[in-house]
Amino acid sequence: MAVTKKISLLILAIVIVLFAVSWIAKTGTFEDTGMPLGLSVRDGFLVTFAAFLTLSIFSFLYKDNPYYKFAEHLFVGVSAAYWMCVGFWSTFVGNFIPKVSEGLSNFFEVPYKGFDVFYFIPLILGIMLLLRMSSKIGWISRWSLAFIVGTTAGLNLIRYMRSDFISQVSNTFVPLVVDWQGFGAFFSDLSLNASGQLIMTMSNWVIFIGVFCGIIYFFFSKEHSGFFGGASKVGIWVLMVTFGASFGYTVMGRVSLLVGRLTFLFHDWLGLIN
Amino acid sequence: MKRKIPVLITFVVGSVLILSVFFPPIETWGEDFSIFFDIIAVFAFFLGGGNLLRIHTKKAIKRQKDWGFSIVTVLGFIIMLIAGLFKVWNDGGIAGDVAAPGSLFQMMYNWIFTPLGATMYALLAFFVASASYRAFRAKNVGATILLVASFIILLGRTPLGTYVTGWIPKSLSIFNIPDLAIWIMTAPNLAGQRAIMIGIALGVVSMSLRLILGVERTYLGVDNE
Amino acid sequence: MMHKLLIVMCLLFIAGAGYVSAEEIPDSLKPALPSDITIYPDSGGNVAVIYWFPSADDGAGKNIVTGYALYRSPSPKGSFEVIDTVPPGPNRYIDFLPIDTTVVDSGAPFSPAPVTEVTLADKDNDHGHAVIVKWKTSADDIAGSPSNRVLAYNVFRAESQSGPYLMRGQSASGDTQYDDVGSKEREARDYMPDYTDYYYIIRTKTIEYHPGHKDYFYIVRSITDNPDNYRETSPLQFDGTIYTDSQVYGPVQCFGQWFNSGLIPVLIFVICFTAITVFMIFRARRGAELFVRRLAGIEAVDEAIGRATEMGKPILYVLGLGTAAEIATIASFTILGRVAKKVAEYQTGLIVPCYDPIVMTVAQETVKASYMDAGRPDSYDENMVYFVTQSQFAYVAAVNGVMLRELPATNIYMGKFFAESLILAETGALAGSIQIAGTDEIAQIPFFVVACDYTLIGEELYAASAYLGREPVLLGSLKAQDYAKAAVMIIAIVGFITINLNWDWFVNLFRVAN
Amino acid sequence: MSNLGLIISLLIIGAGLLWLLIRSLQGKEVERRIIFLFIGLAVSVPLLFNITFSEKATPIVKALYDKIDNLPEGSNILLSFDYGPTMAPEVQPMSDVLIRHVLAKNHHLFLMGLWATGQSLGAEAVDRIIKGDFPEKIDGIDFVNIGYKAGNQGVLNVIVTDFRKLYATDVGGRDLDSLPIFNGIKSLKDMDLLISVGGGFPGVKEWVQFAGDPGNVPTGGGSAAVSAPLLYPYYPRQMLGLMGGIKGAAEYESEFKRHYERFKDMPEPGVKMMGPQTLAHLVIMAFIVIGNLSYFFGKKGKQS
Repeated sequence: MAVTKKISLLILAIVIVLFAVSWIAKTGTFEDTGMPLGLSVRDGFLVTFAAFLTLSIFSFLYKDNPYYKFAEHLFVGVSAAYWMCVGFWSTFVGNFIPKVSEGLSNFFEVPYKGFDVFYFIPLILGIMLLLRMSSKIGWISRWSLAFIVGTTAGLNLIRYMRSDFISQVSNTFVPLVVDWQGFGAFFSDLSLNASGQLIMTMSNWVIFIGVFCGIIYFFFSKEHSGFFGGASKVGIWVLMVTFGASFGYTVMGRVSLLVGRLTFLFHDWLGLIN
Repeated sequence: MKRKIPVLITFVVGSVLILSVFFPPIETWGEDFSIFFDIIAVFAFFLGGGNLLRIHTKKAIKRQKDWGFSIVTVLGFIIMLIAGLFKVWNDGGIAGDVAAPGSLFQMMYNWIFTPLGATMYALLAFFVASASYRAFRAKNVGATILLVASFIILLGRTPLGTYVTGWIPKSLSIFNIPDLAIWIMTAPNLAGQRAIMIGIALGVVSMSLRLILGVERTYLGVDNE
Repeated sequence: MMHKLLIVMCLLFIAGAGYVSAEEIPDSLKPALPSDITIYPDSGGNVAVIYWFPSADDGAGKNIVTGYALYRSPSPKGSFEVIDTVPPGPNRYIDFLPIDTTVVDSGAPFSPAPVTEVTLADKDNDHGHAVIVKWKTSADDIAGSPSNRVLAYNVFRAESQSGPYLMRGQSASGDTQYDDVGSKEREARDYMPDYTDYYYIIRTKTIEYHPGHKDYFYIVRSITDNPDNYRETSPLQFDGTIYTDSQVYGPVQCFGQWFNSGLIPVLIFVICFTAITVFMIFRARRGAELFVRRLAGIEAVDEAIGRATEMGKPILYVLGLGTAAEIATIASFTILGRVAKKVAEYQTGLIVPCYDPIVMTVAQETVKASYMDAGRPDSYDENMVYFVTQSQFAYVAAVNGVMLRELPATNIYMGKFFAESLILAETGALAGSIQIAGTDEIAQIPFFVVACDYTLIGEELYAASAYLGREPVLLGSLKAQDYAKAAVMIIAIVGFITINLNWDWFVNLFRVAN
Repeated sequence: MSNLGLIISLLIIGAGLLWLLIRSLQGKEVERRIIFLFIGLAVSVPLLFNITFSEKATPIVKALYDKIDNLPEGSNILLSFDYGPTMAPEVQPMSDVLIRHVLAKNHHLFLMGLWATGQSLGAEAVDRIIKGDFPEKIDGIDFVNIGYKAGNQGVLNVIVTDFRKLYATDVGGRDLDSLPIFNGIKSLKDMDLLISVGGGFPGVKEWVQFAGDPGNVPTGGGSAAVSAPLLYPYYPRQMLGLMGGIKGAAEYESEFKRHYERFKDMPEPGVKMMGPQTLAHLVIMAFIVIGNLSYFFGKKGKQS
């Protein structure tokens, strides 16, 4: 126990020394660009601190440790307040106040848009939600939940029916044979462009059968056996292709993010690359 | 009473919004209700922030495990909140943009929030590698299909695919890895996506209907009525 | 020790960050600009009409606007000279342009043919307050040709035949239609009342100038008593090119329709689906036996709770990043209710970190209810369900921490998930937990499939909530969903056949108009 | 010097993988941290030693490129910044090259964001690209940034019928009506092309569903690789083109540079980022192979 404590203190000491060195060095670099001392000290600190936080998160890959815990807890506090402030200024002051109170509009210096009695609905529902904190009349908060859920249900029902369901179904109406020009031409061109009829035709078949079997897989009220079982098996295979392909396709984006962070460390902080 | 009124509210609000789509005179109600939801959400921030503060101050006061870190959370929260609500060092005063350049709020956003978020996100690069190592194994037909599809796509996303299969004549270009990768993305992948999408659309419609009709109401909890 | 040092560093940051500088009049104290500024030529291009609506601080708001100053310059970056100052209130200012009369106009001046055959009609399927203006393009408009000298059409509207006409908008050359959509709000500036006569003029604009004419730029400034306290627009272009006005057309009135007939296909689908669902629910209520296939992911839940009890470790339930206004989240509440009930029965620990405060509220309610259902209200602890933060990655950072420190036996992820899905699932795998996931976020399903032990794919998540309830009404709605799927498949086959026979009418049934 | 570093690092990665491969033939599993280490190396090495490859536009990217290229000068194009700083490394190259292309074609450019973070990213793009490469373009005449409004797809619901209902001013606080670029622009329906660059919610999908579809406006997008496959079903009927991930950006950059002599020296973050990508992909593929080998040989070992 005593040994591990010594080691962690040693690491802490090293981190503090490195932090200080980086702070001083970065201050120097900023000053060289003609920045006043005060600002250089500030920005030197900010860059160093951001780098420290970056490395603290990465250290999680090795194992959980106090630096990760520090970064995690700081992140939670700062981010919770961030969204509260943004919500307050953009929604509450931006959208709500101008519709209910001229005095408050003037106080927050936002243009008053005329009194709208309907805006008392969210106000009342919002207050009802806060009543949750009282155990006696906490049940009234369910009214606002009911309002939210009703809104969600109403909007989603139509939206999904219209955009996802009807559009996707009609997109499945595809020609069985694309642009027929005789057998010779059909089998001789196996390319993936407008001239490759075989591939285009095959794509349409794959899409049609794939969607068909995929939907069969999602049948809940029928046992998956016989023809149904076979089709749902094909369905799950099609889904597996989808999942494998999506996964492989995503790797690139994830690596980009790491590139971004390493660029910050190598360029903005250490100045190794330009 | 405590349960019937909420169910009634859901029914009325849901039905009205469905109808509003079809009737031009009230078609903007959907917009208005969306704005209402955002406003209610702001009130809920108080619940959230209160809960966060309560849990972490309690932890700190009771000196529970890792209590020191709870202080970090509370301090971070309070400082950011003050910076944002009072627009500290914001040249624009009360009417200025909350994230105006030079303000404390923007500084903390740029140098704490952003690097932390971006780094957490960047961890994914490591996790896709460990997940593919662990999970892409030819254990059965389904797993093998998963493995092969992702391998072809991975190849297609690099110039390596072109080097390996670049010699294939144009008329057989489907066997060219980058083209094959696109084909997988646009045909079988699309089919799978579409099947899931249609299923989800039906699921959402059905679930919404259950909510509006009041047959699904776990979200209300129960009470001792 | 370590904690304190870290806190000191945090404070140092705050101390190091201060820097203030501001001397000018703060932006917030400056007067607002006038709005709806439009500038267009009149009298054959000899004058510029500048129209504006008063600033919000003119007679209202801060009420500090004492007038408007107008500036003009031949170039947007040139030196602007003041042309006039006008008192507050709405205004329509006519500026006589300094036309250079020394330039001799050689030959007959070009003048484009006006548009013809203008038709005015109320816009269909809307709430009113909109007129559709259609015309036949000017004879000089050879759209698509590089030698086309017609640039655009400006649409002007007035409430009486003699004017004043105000510019409403612009359409490109070759266009034959402009939708003049006004506001339906009575207090809005472009309020366009229904059942009012409107008259229209369509102006054909060219790209050429009469000799001596050119473009100008105007700046409009809201001024106050303090000469240093003003706000001005960026340079606004006055287009001095040759134009021809059509004759006056009208009157026309706009009015609302009470029903949007373009959405009839959607309505039919909604009605059919509702009817099937209600019918199946009634059938189920009357006691019809309904089969539902097994959902591996859901069956695994019970098993996993048992395992957690044996190991004496808690269960982590993550509701995802959805708000309470997300169907997936609502479905997740039902599953949470079931899990919480089992947990209460087995006396296992439960951890529910929340991303959204409203979701937290509902989750607390749900868990509490489940504990009561299980007859263990005393074991319910408010702190089981808590709020973390409403920021995606901060939330993930915290949940990761919970996974590695509490080492839950089972992690359940149900709801809306985004990029964090794999971070959570891989960290959970690292901690050795059994993982069960379900989401309708298509992009994230692959990650859960790869990294979790069981995954509910898309629709299965919604089905799970009905499946768990085992109530006939819920199963009835599942059955209705299956009928809808069967209908989809039949429609797909019919569509497949009709499109191959080139019968477009069937496909067109599925085109949803706006 | 840098070549030497490059060769040594590649040798280390190669030898390491070979060693793991041999171990896998004995049925041994690789520890997670070793995989992490290799990924770290595979990404850092090309970054430090700068390896790049040229790209060719695939049809879906070309479609978007051609649309912008073929619209008549002065068309109204709206670009929405639907991402945050965390996603910026992947999608910012797209918005950058799009801004350059739109302004190089003398179109009107409208910037906005459905993400709170999009507002400052838009402003930052104006400073970095427009002020740098197009000093002649005037804010309010050639381009405008109207910023962010809360409400996700609800914002689209509103501005598809009327901008002014939600947006009174641009980010500079100037009244929309005072800006010449907004002359005759009432709603999204007055745009000639909508482009959303993003990768989460709300994003391209919401633009298609809530703006492109109901407003009947051509809609295109740039998306993080993760959500791009999800958007393919909308192509080409509801969405005219899409840049998927950094590769899409790299393809667009290469295409743009090939046709616009003036920008041949512009930064090409997309193309540049493909170096680490290639190496990282190779390492991941190697680990998949290693994983399968150890699975089969490990299983055999247990059975015998």
